[in-house]
Amino acid sequence: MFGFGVLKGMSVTLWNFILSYVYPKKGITTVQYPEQKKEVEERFRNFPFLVYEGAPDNMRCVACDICSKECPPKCIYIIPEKDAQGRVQKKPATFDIDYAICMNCGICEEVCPFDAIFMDHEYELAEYERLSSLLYHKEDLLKPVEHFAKIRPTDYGRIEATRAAKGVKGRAQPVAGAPPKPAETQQSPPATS
Amino acid sequence: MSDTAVHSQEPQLLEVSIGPQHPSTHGVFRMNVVLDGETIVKLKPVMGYLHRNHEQLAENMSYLASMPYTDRLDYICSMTNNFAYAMAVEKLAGIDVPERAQYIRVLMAELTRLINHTLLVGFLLNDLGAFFTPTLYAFREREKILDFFEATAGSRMMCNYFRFGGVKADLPAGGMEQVKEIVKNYSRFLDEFERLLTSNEILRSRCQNVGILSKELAVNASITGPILRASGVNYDIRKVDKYSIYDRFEFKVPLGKVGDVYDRYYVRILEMRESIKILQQLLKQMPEKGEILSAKGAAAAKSPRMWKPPAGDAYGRIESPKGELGFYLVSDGSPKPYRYHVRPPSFINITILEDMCLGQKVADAIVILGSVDIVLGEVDR
Amino acid sequence: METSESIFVVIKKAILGFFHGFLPDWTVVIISILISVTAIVIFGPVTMMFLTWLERKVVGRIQNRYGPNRAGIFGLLQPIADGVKMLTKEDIVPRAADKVTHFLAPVIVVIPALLVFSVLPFGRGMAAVNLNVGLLFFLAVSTMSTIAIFMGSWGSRNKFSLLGGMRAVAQMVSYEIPMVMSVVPVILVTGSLSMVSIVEAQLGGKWFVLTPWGFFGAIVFFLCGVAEVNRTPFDLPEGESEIIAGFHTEYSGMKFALFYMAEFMSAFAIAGLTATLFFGGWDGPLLPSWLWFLVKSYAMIFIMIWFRGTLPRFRIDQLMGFAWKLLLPFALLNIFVAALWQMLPAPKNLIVSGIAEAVILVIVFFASRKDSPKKRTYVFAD
Amino acid sequence: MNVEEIKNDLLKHVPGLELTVEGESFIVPKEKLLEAARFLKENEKYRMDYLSCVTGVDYLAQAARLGQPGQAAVGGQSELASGYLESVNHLYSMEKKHGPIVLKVRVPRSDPRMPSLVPLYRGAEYQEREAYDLLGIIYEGHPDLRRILMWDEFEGHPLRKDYVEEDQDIR
Repeated sequence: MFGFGVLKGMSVTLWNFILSYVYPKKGITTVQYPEQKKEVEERFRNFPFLVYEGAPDNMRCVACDICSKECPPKCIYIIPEKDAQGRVQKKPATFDIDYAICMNCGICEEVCPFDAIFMDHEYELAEYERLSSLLYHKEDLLKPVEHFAKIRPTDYGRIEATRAAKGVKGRAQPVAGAPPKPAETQQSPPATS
Repeated sequence: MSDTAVHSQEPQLLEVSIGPQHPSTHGVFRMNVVLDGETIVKLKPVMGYLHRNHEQLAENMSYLASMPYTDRLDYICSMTNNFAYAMAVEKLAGIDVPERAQYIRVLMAELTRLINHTLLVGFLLNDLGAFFTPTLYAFREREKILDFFEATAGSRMMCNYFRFGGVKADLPAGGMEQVKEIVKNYSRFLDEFERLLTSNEILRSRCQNVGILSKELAVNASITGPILRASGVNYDIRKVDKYSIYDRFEFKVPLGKVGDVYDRYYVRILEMRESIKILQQLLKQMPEKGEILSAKGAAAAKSPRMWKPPAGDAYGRIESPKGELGFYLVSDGSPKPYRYHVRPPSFINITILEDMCLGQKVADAIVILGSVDIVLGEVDR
Repeated sequence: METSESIFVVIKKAILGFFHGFLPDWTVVIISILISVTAIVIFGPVTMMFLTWLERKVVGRIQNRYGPNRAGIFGLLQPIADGVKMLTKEDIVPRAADKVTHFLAPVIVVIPALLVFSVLPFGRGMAAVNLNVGLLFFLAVSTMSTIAIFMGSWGSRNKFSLLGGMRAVAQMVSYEIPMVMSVVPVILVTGSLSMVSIVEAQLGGKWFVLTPWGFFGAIVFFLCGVAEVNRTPFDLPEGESEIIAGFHTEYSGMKFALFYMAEFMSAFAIAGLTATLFFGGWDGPLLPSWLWFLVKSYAMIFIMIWFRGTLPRFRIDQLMGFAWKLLLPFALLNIFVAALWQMLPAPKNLIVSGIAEAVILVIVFFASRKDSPKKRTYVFAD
Repeated sequence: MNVEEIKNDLLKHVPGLELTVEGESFIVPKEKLLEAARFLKENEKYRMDYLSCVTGVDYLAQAARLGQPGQAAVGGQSELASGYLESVNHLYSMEKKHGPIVLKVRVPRSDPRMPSLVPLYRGAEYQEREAYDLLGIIYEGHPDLRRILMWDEFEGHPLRKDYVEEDQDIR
């Protein structure tokens, strides 16, 4: 008979209607966003950031350009730092990521041999400007390694263990001698200003 | 309309362009339809509004770098897209996949099938005119699976999870429990879904005997996936090719008899139930620990730009939720694929859209399109 | 109790008494009319605003979400926010549109929707006009919205609008017939076309819905009413998944809001009429009469929203078939059953008409078996 | 069903067929493509009723240098020496559930015409249109050979290896 199937379907919707009042835990599935926030999973990845240890100066990145070349949409732009003699230093002078282009694939993190770039948990990045505001520079990208330890403790533990096994301590120490000093002098003006 | 047309005795045809901005063309798809009253006398699909030359992009970057782009083909089933691409590359380079990784892959693929079919049924009902209720129930259940994807792969939709020779990461702590919970509750949800829909007379009368696709035409037009099986052709690549470890699971291939929209709807429901069976067996069989990425694959994943598969060509295909998803790769021994071609199921499945729609009403055309299950990311690439 | 029962009547009497003190009699009559008109003109839009909120809320709850809950407590101010948005939106008229028709359609569509409220008895002695042909007036006026809808669809010069308009005319004209036929038993039994006397005939719990003919008559009437006001599952004229928005595709801003308003007001009118004709109108114990009327009307409205939250849409041929093949024969036979009920003495009539109704159901069931969808079996291959 | 067997059957049943076997795929001359496909489709033993994947590949002349499998055939057909377009068809059987048989056709880049498989397989319709659109292979006998993904006014074929992007100089 025409109608029983309709009634059966209507019983389902009525059940859900009632359930939403008497047992909202099951009956309501939405999250009231700005007030409530769903906890992101540890592996959640959204936009890369650079890691430093201690001071922002002491970043792990050595400007090897691997991530920039592997990045599928090519959103990373690196210029290594040069000292007074024009020799290339193991440190980026410019490290820009265009968040407007980045597609959160996480390949930069996977290919980085120095554990210097990781995916963040940041997802509230609304901006008025499409081009300039979403172009993140080195200063915006740098975050302490503690931040990484906080958002992804498991990965942090694993990576630190392999790093310790390999005997890497912080950033690869510059060769003793001339290079560190010009690098420091070069870095100091922006630090004071 | 000109005055002469008004007074002529000829049947007056109305030419309507449905799409690209239309609520139910599932994206930016367009159908140029000629109507006699409400009956369709001609229908020409127009596509390409979302074309981004995926194939050429892939030919200009390393093999691995295309992996995140495959997520964006059929953005509902990124896991199966990854699966097909990984299969093709493994075939090309001869990479083996470790046992546990195989299980994880099948787990992901079947969960994706659940997502896709649930969502499709929801969207189909939207096309039928239901006010989002089935869609939102579908979303409700999908969220749970997406949570699991997020915990495992790091992203909800654009998973980028498969690697050549395995998967990116092992299941997280508590991941197995999460899947068990999903699998346990899913058939209960399907029961609820069916109570809401299957016996509904409006749905039945709207869907039955609408858009019939004959067995012969379906085979001849290279239709694959649930649409083909709804027409009664027993062809499931999981059974035919027995790729990955599908030969270890007991499951059936549901077949329709008429090949109309209703069969396509119901075959999908039945397929979901079979998927749940696969998942249940899988959870029992899955090894507790094991490698997830073979050594050869790990080398490819660590420095993709240096990794060079041997010259040759390979065609890898899987049964994606929408049909046969294949990747045809030609390598010239360089780190970039010389030719990279996607055989997208939804693109080929709309070949016969006109044949199915002729003589039906406008409303039916929408429903037929909905039942074919296209995703424009995949059609246009 | 007494005061709450007749609070609106008392207020009106007080106002009239105030003016009666210093104004001539004929002005008092005009003021009396104006008070009724004002009440309806306020009641209509306010109901519509409340209904938009209620619909979104109920559908939201059906779909496991909250619905509007940001503007004001429980989102009650949401309709006002929507109204402000509508008013400030750009009014777009297609270049090729018939400007006059395009402008007039939304204006005209609201008029019948408001007019029908005048004959609805909202409570004891609370019908704005006690027309002796009230029911006929209601049915006649509510049909007028068809013209406005077709004007809108034709004037927009849009193919989707045209399709929607054609659907609307076909649907509304077809459903008019079973609707009127399903009302005939009520007229037959009460012997009056006046809404007030129809309600009075049901006083004391003798609601028509509790009789065999009234039960099925109410179902037929309600379904036809839902189709008349273009709501799911009969919302083909504006079936958004097929023809975008149907007849109001090309309307924006306040003009669109007027269409929307008309739709919701008619929905309420149909709900109120169903309550009046079959559910005893304002009759009921304890609560004041107007509250009873509102409770019953909102129960009907809830069913409409519930439909919307559950059901997919018919196809145009099935819609027509439903009206002509199922509802119309059913409504016609129902007249016969009502006649049986009226002619036979009290205890016998219940049994006889009950049996007659059951026979009709069986006939309709077998007659519709051919058209009704079948169960299917599926093969499971290896 | 191995390569040798298919080769022998094809040579036996399609008269005048010049067949080159390359790995798992068969390279047939364009004149004989339809015949070979019809044989494979209608023969009781094969019943290749399902054309899965149709696509094209553009081999520039220098591409052969990198150890391309196509090198051998180029030697045979002199007009292909300066690069060629290849159409790749993967045939499966839904009835017998076997496959694939890969049929390849090579045509010179200067005159990329080859017969369409649409008369035999409806499924080739959109895929051939796509190959025409992106690679410029002209399928003769196709009922409706128009651009499908690019817009009608578009010039050039983007998947050809010598296609120059309009904005290539802009970084």
